[in-house]
Amino acid sequence: MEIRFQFYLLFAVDDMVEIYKGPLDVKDIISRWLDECDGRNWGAFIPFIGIVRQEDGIEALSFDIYEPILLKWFQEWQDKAQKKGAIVKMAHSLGDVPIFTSSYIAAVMSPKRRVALELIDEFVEDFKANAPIWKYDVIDGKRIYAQTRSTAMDGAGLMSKKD
Amino acid sequence: MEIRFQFYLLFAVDDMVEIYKGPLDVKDIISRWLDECDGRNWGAFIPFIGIVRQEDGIEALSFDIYEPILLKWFQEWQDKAQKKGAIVKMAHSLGDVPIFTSSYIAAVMSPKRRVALELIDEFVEDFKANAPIWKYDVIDGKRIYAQTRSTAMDGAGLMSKKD
Amino acid sequence: MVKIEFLGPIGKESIELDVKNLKDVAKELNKDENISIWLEKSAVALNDMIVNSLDIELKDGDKISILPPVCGG
Amino acid sequence: MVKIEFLGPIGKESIELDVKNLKDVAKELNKDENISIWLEKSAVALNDMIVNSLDIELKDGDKISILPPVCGG
Repeated sequence: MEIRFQFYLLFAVDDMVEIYKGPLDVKDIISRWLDECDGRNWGAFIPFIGIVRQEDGIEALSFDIYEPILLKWFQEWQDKAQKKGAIVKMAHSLGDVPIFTSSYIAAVMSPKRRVALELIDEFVEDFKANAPIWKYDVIDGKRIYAQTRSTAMDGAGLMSKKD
Repeated sequence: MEIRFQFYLLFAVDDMVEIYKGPLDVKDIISRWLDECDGRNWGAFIPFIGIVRQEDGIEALSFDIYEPILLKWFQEWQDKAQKKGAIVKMAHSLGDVPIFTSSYIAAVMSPKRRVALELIDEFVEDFKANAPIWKYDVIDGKRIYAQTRSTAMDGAGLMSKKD
Repeated sequence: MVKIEFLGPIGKESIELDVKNLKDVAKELNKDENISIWLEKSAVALNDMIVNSLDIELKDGDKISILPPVCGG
Repeated sequence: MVKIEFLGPIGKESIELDVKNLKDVAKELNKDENISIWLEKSAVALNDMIVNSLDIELKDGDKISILPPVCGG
Protein backbone atom coordinates (compact mmCIF):
# COMPACT_ATOMS: atom_id res chain seq x y z
CA MET A 1 0.00 0.00 0.00
CA GLU A 2 1.40 3.35 -0.96
CA ILE A 3 1.96 5.45 2.13
CA ARG A 4 -0.07 8.60 1.78
CA PHE A 5 -0.71 9.20 5.45
CA GLN A 6 1.29 9.72 8.57
CA PHE A 7 0.86 7.00 11.13
CA TYR A 8 0.43 7.74 14.83
CA LEU A 9 0.79 5.07 17.48
CA LEU A 10 -1.27 6.15 20.49
CA PHE A 11 -0.41 3.28 22.78
CA ALA A 12 0.69 -0.33 22.86
CA VAL A 13 0.12 -2.78 25.69
CA ASP A 14 2.78 -5.44 26.27
CA ASP A 15 3.50 -5.49 22.54
CA MET A 16 0.11 -7.14 22.06
CA VAL A 17 -2.51 -4.42 21.49
CA GLU A 18 -1.59 -1.36 19.44
CA ILE A 19 -3.99 1.56 19.01
CA TYR A 20 -3.26 4.15 16.32
CA LYS A 21 -4.79 7.51 15.57
CA GLY A 22 -6.03 7.08 11.98
CA PRO A 23 -5.03 4.38 9.49
CA LEU A 24 -2.59 1.54 10.21
CA ASP A 25 0.83 1.28 8.58
CA VAL A 26 0.23 -2.34 7.60
CA LYS A 27 3.70 -3.06 6.22
CA ASP A 28 5.42 -1.67 9.29
CA ILE A 29 3.17 -3.57 11.71
CA ILE A 30 3.40 -6.90 9.85
CA SER A 31 7.14 -6.45 9.49
CA ARG A 32 7.61 -5.90 13.23
CA TRP A 33 5.38 -8.83 14.10
CA LEU A 34 7.36 -11.04 11.70
CA ASP A 35 10.55 -9.94 13.46
CA GLU A 36 8.99 -11.07 16.73
CA CYS A 37 8.42 -14.51 15.19
CA ASP A 38 12.09 -14.86 14.32
CA GLY A 39 13.72 -17.70 16.20
CA ARG A 40 10.65 -18.21 18.41
CA ASN A 41 9.84 -21.51 16.68
CA TRP A 42 6.33 -20.58 15.58
CA GLY A 43 5.24 -22.74 12.64
CA ALA A 44 2.34 -20.58 11.49
CA PHE A 45 1.72 -16.83 11.49
CA ILE A 46 -1.67 -15.63 10.23
CA PRO A 47 -2.51 -11.94 10.15
CA PHE A 48 -6.01 -10.81 9.24
CA ILE A 49 -5.86 -7.37 7.62
CA GLY A 50 -9.08 -5.37 7.44
CA ILE A 51 -9.24 -2.63 4.81
CA VAL A 52 -11.88 0.11 4.57
CA ARG A 53 -13.98 -0.50 1.46
CA GLN A 54 -15.32 2.18 -0.82
CA GLU A 55 -19.09 1.72 -0.64
CA ASP A 56 -22.27 3.69 -0.05
CA GLY A 57 -20.48 6.94 -0.81
CA ILE A 58 -18.37 6.95 2.35
CA GLU A 59 -15.05 8.78 2.39
CA ALA A 60 -13.84 7.11 5.59
CA LEU A 61 -14.86 5.04 8.57
CA SER A 62 -14.37 6.41 12.06
CA PHE A 63 -13.99 4.56 15.36
CA ASP A 64 -14.50 5.06 19.09
CA ILE A 65 -12.79 2.61 21.44
CA TYR A 66 -13.34 1.96 25.12
CA GLU A 67 -9.83 0.85 26.02
CA PRO A 68 -10.29 -0.60 29.55
CA ILE A 69 -12.77 -3.24 28.40
CA LEU A 70 -10.96 -3.80 25.10
CA LEU A 71 -7.82 -4.72 27.01
CA LYS A 72 -9.72 -7.09 29.30
CA TRP A 73 -11.44 -8.68 26.30
CA PHE A 74 -8.04 -9.06 24.63
CA GLN A 75 -6.39 -10.53 27.73
CA GLU A 76 -9.04 -13.27 27.87
CA TRP A 77 -8.19 -14.19 24.28
CA GLN A 78 -4.48 -14.12 25.07
CA ASP A 79 -5.10 -16.59 27.92
CA LYS A 80 -7.19 -18.79 25.64
CA ALA A 81 -4.47 -18.71 22.96
CA GLN A 82 -1.74 -19.46 25.47
CA LYS A 83 -3.51 -22.66 26.55
CA LYS A 84 -3.16 -23.80 22.94
CA GLY A 85 0.50 -22.78 22.83
CA ALA A 86 -0.27 -19.76 20.63
CA ILE A 87 -0.38 -15.99 20.96
CA VAL A 88 -2.71 -13.36 19.52
CA LYS A 89 -1.97 -9.76 18.59
CA MET A 90 -4.02 -6.85 17.35
CA ALA A 91 -3.78 -3.30 16.05
CA HIS A 92 -6.74 -0.97 15.60
CA SER A 93 -7.45 2.60 14.55
CA LEU A 94 -9.09 5.33 16.57
CA GLY A 95 -10.80 8.19 14.73
CA ASP A 96 -11.01 8.51 10.95
CA VAL A 97 -9.67 5.88 8.52
CA PRO A 98 -9.98 6.75 4.79
CA ILE A 99 -11.19 4.22 2.23
CA PHE A 100 -8.54 1.79 0.88
CA THR A 101 -6.52 2.06 4.12
CA SER A 102 -6.44 -0.38 7.00
CA SER A 103 -8.23 0.04 10.34
CA TYR A 104 -7.69 -3.40 11.84
CA ILE A 105 -5.10 -6.15 12.00
CA ALA A 106 -5.48 -9.28 14.11
CA ALA A 107 -2.89 -12.04 14.14
CA VAL A 108 -2.15 -15.47 15.54
CA MET A 109 1.25 -17.09 15.96
CA SER A 110 1.22 -20.79 16.75
CA PRO A 111 3.44 -23.85 16.52
CA LYS A 112 0.60 -25.66 14.73
CA ARG A 113 -1.30 -24.87 11.54
CA ARG A 114 -4.74 -26.12 12.71
CA VAL A 115 -4.61 -24.16 15.96
CA ALA A 116 -3.67 -20.99 14.06
CA LEU A 117 -6.44 -21.36 11.45
CA GLU A 118 -9.13 -22.01 14.05
CA LEU A 119 -7.93 -19.31 16.41
CA ILE A 120 -7.77 -16.52 13.82
CA ASP A 121 -11.35 -17.28 12.80
CA GLU A 122 -12.72 -17.35 16.36
CA PHE A 123 -10.66 -14.34 17.42
CA VAL A 124 -11.78 -12.15 14.51
CA GLU A 125 -15.43 -13.18 14.85
CA ASP A 126 -15.52 -12.56 18.60
CA PHE A 127 -13.75 -9.25 18.04
CA LYS A 128 -16.56 -8.21 15.70
CA ALA A 129 -19.21 -9.26 18.23
CA ASN A 130 -17.72 -8.21 21.55
CA ALA A 131 -14.79 -5.79 21.32
CA PRO A 132 -15.99 -2.39 22.64
CA ILE A 133 -15.43 -0.45 19.44
CA TRP A 134 -18.02 1.70 17.66
CA LYS A 135 -18.01 2.35 13.95
CA TYR A 136 -19.23 5.42 12.05
CA ASP A 137 -19.50 6.12 8.34
CA VAL A 138 -17.97 9.44 7.35
CA ILE A 139 -20.02 11.05 4.56
CA ASP A 140 -19.56 14.71 3.60
CA GLY A 141 -17.44 15.10 6.71
CA LYS A 142 -20.29 13.90 8.96
CA ARG A 143 -19.96 10.95 11.34
CA ILE A 144 -22.96 8.57 11.14
CA TYR A 145 -23.20 5.60 13.55
CA ALA A 146 -23.11 2.32 11.57
CA GLN A 147 -26.16 1.07 13.45
CA THR A 148 -27.37 -1.65 11.09
CA ARG A 149 -23.89 -3.25 10.90
CA SER A 150 -23.42 -3.19 14.66
CA THR A 151 -23.99 -6.15 17.00
CA ALA A 152 -25.37 -6.07 20.53
CA MET A 153 -22.68 -7.44 22.85
CA ASP A 154 -23.10 -10.65 24.86
CA GLY A 155 -25.35 -9.80 27.80
CA ALA A 156 -27.00 -6.82 26.09
CA GLY A 157 -30.46 -5.75 27.27
CA LEU A 158 -29.73 -6.28 30.95
CA MET A 159 -31.20 -2.90 31.89
CA SER A 160 -34.08 -2.96 29.41
CA LYS A 161 -37.53 -2.08 30.73
CA LYS A 162 -38.87 -5.31 29.24
CA ASP A 163 -36.95 -7.45 31.72
CA MET B 1 12.63 -11.65 9.95
CA GLU B 2 16.25 -10.71 9.64
CA ILE B 3 17.43 -11.35 6.11
CA ARG B 4 20.29 -13.82 6.25
CA PHE B 5 19.72 -15.45 2.91
CA GLN B 6 19.50 -14.45 -0.69
CA PHE B 7 16.12 -14.98 -2.24
CA TYR B 8 15.70 -16.46 -5.72
CA LEU B 9 12.42 -16.27 -7.57
CA LEU B 10 12.33 -19.19 -10.02
CA PHE B 11 9.03 -18.42 -11.66
CA ALA B 12 5.69 -16.73 -11.15
CA VAL B 13 2.48 -17.51 -12.97
CA ASP B 14 0.06 -14.65 -13.63
CA ASP B 15 1.21 -12.99 -10.39
CA MET B 16 -0.59 -15.78 -8.54
CA VAL B 17 1.86 -18.64 -7.91
CA GLU B 18 5.47 -17.80 -7.07
CA ILE B 19 8.11 -20.52 -6.70
CA TYR B 20 11.45 -19.65 -5.08
CA LYS B 21 14.70 -21.53 -4.79
CA GLY B 22 15.20 -21.71 -1.02
CA PRO B 23 13.48 -19.62 1.68
CA LEU B 24 10.84 -16.98 1.00
CA ASP B 25 11.44 -13.27 1.57
CA VAL B 26 8.23 -12.91 3.55
CA LYS B 27 8.32 -9.13 3.99
CA ASP B 28 8.92 -8.52 0.30
CA ILE B 29 6.16 -10.92 -0.79
CA ILE B 30 3.57 -9.61 1.69
CA SER B 31 4.51 -6.05 0.82
CA ARG B 32 4.00 -6.67 -2.92
CA TRP B 33 0.71 -8.45 -2.33
CA LEU B 34 -0.47 -5.56 -0.15
CA ASP B 35 0.40 -3.18 -2.97
CA GLU B 36 -1.80 -5.27 -5.24
CA CYS B 37 -4.69 -4.78 -2.78
CA ASP B 38 -4.38 -1.01 -2.98
CA GLY B 39 -7.45 0.60 -4.48
CA ARG B 40 -8.90 -2.78 -5.48
CA ASN B 41 -11.61 -2.51 -2.81
CA TRP B 42 -10.78 -5.74 -1.01
CA GLY B 43 -12.08 -5.62 2.57
CA ALA B 44 -10.01 -8.49 3.95
CA PHE B 45 -6.52 -9.78 3.19
CA ILE B 46 -5.38 -12.89 5.04
CA PRO B 47 -1.94 -14.37 4.43
CA PHE B 48 -0.98 -17.68 6.02
CA ILE B 49 2.78 -17.76 6.60
CA GLY B 50 4.38 -21.15 7.22
CA ILE B 51 7.75 -21.14 8.99
CA VAL B 52 10.14 -24.12 9.30
CA ARG B 53 10.23 -25.21 12.95
CA GLN B 54 13.32 -26.41 14.76
CA GLU B 55 12.42 -29.94 15.84
CA ASP B 56 13.76 -33.48 15.72
CA GLY B 57 17.28 -32.19 15.08
CA ILE B 58 16.57 -30.98 11.55
CA GLU B 59 18.65 -28.18 10.07
CA ALA B 60 16.26 -27.52 7.18
CA LEU B 61 13.32 -28.85 5.26
CA SER B 62 13.65 -29.53 1.56
CA PHE B 63 10.95 -29.66 -1.13
CA ASP B 64 10.29 -31.17 -4.54
CA ILE B 65 7.47 -29.68 -6.60
CA TYR B 66 5.72 -31.02 -9.67
CA GLU B 67 4.76 -27.71 -11.26
CA PRO B 68 2.31 -28.77 -14.02
CA ILE B 69 -0.13 -30.34 -11.56
CA LEU B 70 0.50 -27.69 -8.91
CA LEU B 71 -0.59 -25.01 -11.38
CA LYS B 72 -3.72 -26.97 -12.31
CA TRP B 73 -4.55 -27.54 -8.65
CA PHE B 74 -4.05 -23.82 -8.03
CA GLN B 75 -6.19 -22.76 -10.99
CA GLU B 76 -9.10 -24.80 -9.65
CA TRP B 77 -8.84 -22.91 -6.37
CA GLN B 78 -8.62 -19.60 -8.19
CA ASP B 79 -11.85 -20.45 -10.03
CA LYS B 80 -13.50 -21.46 -6.74
CA ALA B 81 -12.34 -18.21 -5.09
CA GLN B 82 -13.51 -16.10 -8.02
CA LYS B 83 -17.05 -17.48 -7.68
CA LYS B 84 -17.04 -16.01 -4.18
CA GLY B 85 -15.63 -12.68 -5.41
CA ALA B 86 -12.22 -13.44 -3.91
CA ILE B 87 -8.73 -14.33 -5.14
CA VAL B 88 -6.07 -16.67 -3.78
CA LYS B 89 -2.30 -16.39 -4.05
CA MET B 90 0.62 -18.57 -3.05
CA ALA B 91 4.38 -18.67 -2.81
CA HIS B 92 6.41 -21.81 -2.11
CA SER B 93 10.03 -22.88 -1.83
CA LEU B 94 11.87 -25.46 -3.90
CA GLY B 95 14.94 -27.14 -2.40
CA ASP B 96 16.33 -26.45 1.07
CA VAL B 97 14.69 -24.09 3.57
CA PRO B 98 16.59 -23.59 6.86
CA ILE B 99 14.79 -23.62 10.23
CA PHE B 100 13.17 -20.32 11.29
CA THR B 101 12.69 -19.27 7.66
CA SER B 102 9.54 -19.46 5.58
CA SER B 103 8.76 -22.07 2.93
CA TYR B 104 5.11 -21.31 2.25
CA ILE B 105 2.72 -18.37 2.03
CA ALA B 106 -0.90 -18.68 0.98
CA ALA B 107 -3.25 -15.72 0.89
CA VAL B 108 -6.84 -14.73 0.25
CA MET B 109 -8.14 -11.30 -0.72
CA SER B 110 -11.88 -10.85 -0.51
CA PRO B 111 -14.48 -8.12 -0.20
CA LYS B 112 -15.98 -10.01 2.76
CA ARG B 113 -14.50 -11.16 6.05
CA ARG B 114 -16.40 -14.48 6.31
CA VAL B 115 -15.47 -15.55 2.77
CA ALA B 116 -11.80 -14.77 3.46
CA LEU B 117 -11.70 -16.67 6.77
CA GLU B 118 -13.37 -19.76 5.34
CA LEU B 119 -11.37 -19.73 2.12
CA ILE B 120 -7.94 -19.44 3.75
CA ASP B 121 -8.74 -22.45 5.94
CA GLU B 122 -10.00 -24.64 3.08
CA PHE B 123 -7.23 -23.51 0.73
CA VAL B 124 -4.41 -24.25 3.19
CA GLU B 125 -5.89 -27.62 4.21
CA ASP B 126 -6.41 -28.75 0.63
CA PHE B 127 -2.93 -27.53 -0.20
CA LYS B 128 -1.54 -29.82 2.51
CA ALA B 129 -3.56 -32.77 1.22
CA ASN B 130 -3.36 -32.39 -2.55
CA ALA B 131 -0.70 -30.01 -3.80
CA PRO B 132 2.02 -32.10 -5.52
CA ILE B 133 4.86 -31.12 -3.22
CA TRP B 134 7.14 -33.52 -1.35
CA LYS B 135 8.86 -32.70 1.92
CA TYR B 136 12.18 -33.95 3.23
CA ASP B 137 13.91 -33.41 6.57
CA VAL B 138 17.53 -32.34 6.19
CA ILE B 139 19.65 -33.88 8.96
CA ASP B 140 23.44 -33.87 8.80
CA GLY B 141 23.11 -32.71 5.21
CA LYS B 142 21.03 -35.76 4.26
CA ARG B 143 17.57 -35.49 2.72
CA ILE B 144 15.04 -37.85 4.38
CA TYR B 145 11.49 -38.13 2.99
CA ALA B 146 8.97 -36.95 5.61
CA GLN B 147 6.91 -40.08 5.08
CA THR B 148 4.89 -40.12 8.29
CA ARG B 149 3.79 -36.49 7.86
CA SER B 150 2.80 -37.00 4.23
CA THR B 151 -0.74 -37.57 2.98
CA ALA B 152 -1.85 -39.81 0.11
CA MET B 153 -3.54 -37.58 -2.48
CA ASP B 154 -7.23 -37.91 -3.40
CA GLY B 155 -7.50 -40.94 -5.67
CA ALA B 156 -4.36 -42.63 -4.35
CA GLY B 157 -4.03 -46.41 -4.68
CA LEU B 158 -5.53 -46.56 -8.18
CA MET B 159 -2.75 -48.83 -9.44
CA SER B 160 -2.40 -50.90 -6.28
CA LYS B 161 -2.31 -54.67 -6.71
CA LYS B 162 -5.09 -54.98 -4.15
CA ASP B 163 -7.59 -53.41 -6.51
CA MET C 1 -22.54 8.23 44.45
CA VAL C 2 -21.93 6.07 41.39
CA LYS C 3 -20.93 7.33 37.99
CA ILE C 4 -22.75 6.26 34.79
CA GLU C 5 -20.84 6.52 31.49
CA PHE C 6 -22.58 6.31 28.10
CA LEU C 7 -20.18 4.96 25.51
CA GLY C 8 -19.83 5.36 21.74
CA PRO C 9 -22.82 6.66 19.78
CA ILE C 10 -25.13 7.24 22.76
CA GLY C 11 -23.51 10.66 22.84
CA LYS C 12 -24.52 11.68 26.36
CA GLU C 13 -22.36 13.10 29.14
CA SER C 14 -21.70 10.95 32.21
CA ILE C 15 -24.06 11.36 35.14
CA GLU C 16 -23.82 10.60 38.86
CA LEU C 17 -26.56 8.81 40.80
CA ASP C 18 -27.10 8.18 44.49
CA VAL C 19 -28.21 4.54 44.29
CA LYS C 20 -27.53 1.30 46.18
CA ASN C 21 -27.74 -1.36 43.52
CA LEU C 22 -27.85 -1.96 39.77
CA LYS C 23 -31.64 -2.38 39.73
CA ASP C 24 -31.98 1.21 40.92
CA VAL C 25 -29.67 2.36 38.15
CA ALA C 26 -31.82 0.55 35.57
CA LYS C 27 -34.97 2.15 37.04
CA GLU C 28 -33.46 5.64 36.88
CA LEU C 29 -32.06 5.26 33.35
CA ASN C 30 -35.36 3.96 32.00
CA LYS C 31 -37.00 7.23 32.99
CA ASP C 32 -35.12 9.01 30.20
CA GLU C 33 -36.43 7.95 26.79
CA ASN C 34 -33.25 9.04 25.02
CA ILE C 35 -31.38 6.52 27.15
CA SER C 36 -33.98 3.76 27.48
CA ILE C 37 -34.07 3.19 23.70
CA TRP C 38 -30.38 2.23 23.93
CA LEU C 39 -30.76 -0.03 26.96
CA GLU C 40 -32.44 -2.97 25.27
CA LYS C 41 -29.45 -3.47 23.01
CA SER C 42 -26.68 -2.29 25.37
CA ALA C 43 -24.40 -4.33 27.59
CA VAL C 44 -23.54 -3.07 31.08
CA ALA C 45 -20.16 -2.99 32.80
CA LEU C 46 -19.43 -2.38 36.47
CA ASN C 47 -15.91 -1.04 37.02
CA ASP C 48 -14.99 -2.20 33.50
CA MET C 49 -16.26 -5.76 33.94
CA ILE C 50 -19.31 -6.81 31.90
CA VAL C 51 -22.11 -7.92 34.26
CA ASN C 52 -24.94 -10.34 33.61
CA SER C 53 -27.19 -9.65 36.59
CA LEU C 54 -28.82 -6.59 38.16
CA ASP C 55 -28.67 -8.16 41.65
CA ILE C 56 -25.45 -6.36 42.47
CA GLU C 57 -24.95 -3.94 45.35
CA LEU C 58 -23.04 -0.77 44.56
CA LYS C 59 -20.58 1.19 46.64
CA ASP C 60 -19.51 4.80 46.56
CA GLY C 61 -17.24 5.51 43.57
CA ASP C 62 -18.39 2.60 41.42
CA LYS C 63 -18.38 3.22 37.68
CA ILE C 64 -21.11 1.83 35.44
CA SER C 65 -20.69 1.83 31.65
CA ILE C 66 -23.45 1.44 29.07
CA LEU C 67 -22.11 -0.23 25.90
CA PRO C 68 -24.30 0.04 22.78
CA PRO C 69 -23.96 -2.35 19.79
CA VAL C 70 -20.38 -2.63 18.55
CA CYS C 71 -18.69 -2.99 15.19
CA GLY C 72 -14.91 -3.06 15.26
CA GLY C 73 -12.65 -3.74 12.29
CA MET D 1 5.14 -45.84 -26.37
CA VAL D 2 4.01 -44.06 -23.17
CA LYS D 3 6.31 -42.45 -20.62
CA ILE D 4 6.03 -43.19 -16.89
CA GLU D 5 7.43 -40.59 -14.46
CA PHE D 6 8.03 -41.35 -10.78
CA LEU D 7 7.74 -38.17 -8.76
CA GLY D 8 9.25 -36.97 -5.48
CA PRO D 9 10.74 -39.53 -3.12
CA ILE D 10 10.19 -42.59 -5.34
CA GLY D 11 13.57 -41.72 -6.74
CA LYS D 12 13.43 -43.73 -9.94
CA GLU D 13 14.21 -42.66 -13.49
CA SER D 14 11.35 -42.40 -15.98
CA ILE D 15 10.63 -45.47 -18.09
CA GLU D 16 8.87 -46.05 -21.41
CA LEU D 17 6.32 -48.78 -21.92
CA ASP D 18 4.59 -50.13 -25.02
CA VAL D 19 1.06 -50.47 -23.63
CA LYS D 20 -2.48 -49.73 -24.76
CA ASN D 21 -4.30 -48.75 -21.58
CA LEU D 22 -3.78 -47.80 -17.94
CA LYS D 23 -4.57 -51.29 -16.67
CA ASP D 24 -1.54 -52.58 -18.57
CA VAL D 25 0.62 -49.90 -16.97
CA ALA D 26 -0.58 -50.96 -13.51
CA LYS D 27 0.16 -54.61 -14.33
CA GLU D 28 3.70 -53.77 -15.51
CA LEU D 29 4.52 -51.50 -12.57
CA ASN D 30 3.32 -54.03 -10.02
CA LYS D 31 5.96 -56.46 -11.28
CA ASP D 32 8.67 -54.28 -9.69
CA GLU D 33 8.50 -54.48 -5.89
CA ASN D 34 10.38 -51.22 -5.47
CA ILE D 35 7.57 -49.53 -7.35
CA SER D 36 4.59 -51.56 -6.21
CA ILE D 37 5.11 -50.58 -2.56
CA TRP D 38 4.52 -46.97 -3.62
CA LEU D 39 1.46 -47.68 -5.74
CA GLU D 40 -1.05 -48.31 -2.96
CA LYS D 41 -0.55 -44.79 -1.63
CA SER D 42 0.19 -42.98 -4.89
CA ALA D 43 -2.14 -41.00 -7.11
CA VAL D 44 -1.87 -41.29 -10.90
CA ALA D 45 -1.92 -38.53 -13.50
CA LEU D 46 -2.33 -38.86 -17.26
CA ASN D 47 -0.84 -35.92 -19.14
CA ASP D 48 -0.84 -33.94 -15.86
CA MET D 49 -4.48 -34.62 -15.02
CA ILE D 50 -5.21 -36.79 -11.98
CA VAL D 51 -7.23 -39.86 -13.07
CA ASN D 52 -9.66 -41.94 -11.03
CA SER D 53 -10.10 -44.95 -13.27
CA LEU D 54 -7.82 -47.47 -15.01
CA ASP D 55 -10.30 -47.91 -17.87
CA ILE D 56 -8.49 -45.42 -20.04
CA GLU D 57 -6.97 -46.10 -23.44
CA LEU D 58 -3.52 -44.68 -24.07
CA LYS D 59 -2.01 -43.22 -27.20
CA ASP D 60 1.57 -42.85 -28.31
CA GLY D 61 3.35 -40.06 -26.42
CA ASP D 62 1.08 -40.07 -23.38
CA LYS D 63 2.75 -39.22 -20.08
CA ILE D 64 1.79 -40.99 -16.86
CA SER D 65 2.93 -39.64 -13.49
CA ILE D 66 3.01 -41.53 -10.22
CA LEU D 67 2.49 -39.14 -7.26
CA PRO D 68 3.41 -40.49 -3.80
CA PRO D 69 2.03 -38.95 -0.54
CA VAL D 70 2.51 -35.19 -0.41
CA CYS D 71 3.34 -32.67 2.29
CA GLY D 72 3.67 -29.08 1.15
CA GLY D 73 4.13 -26.05 3.36
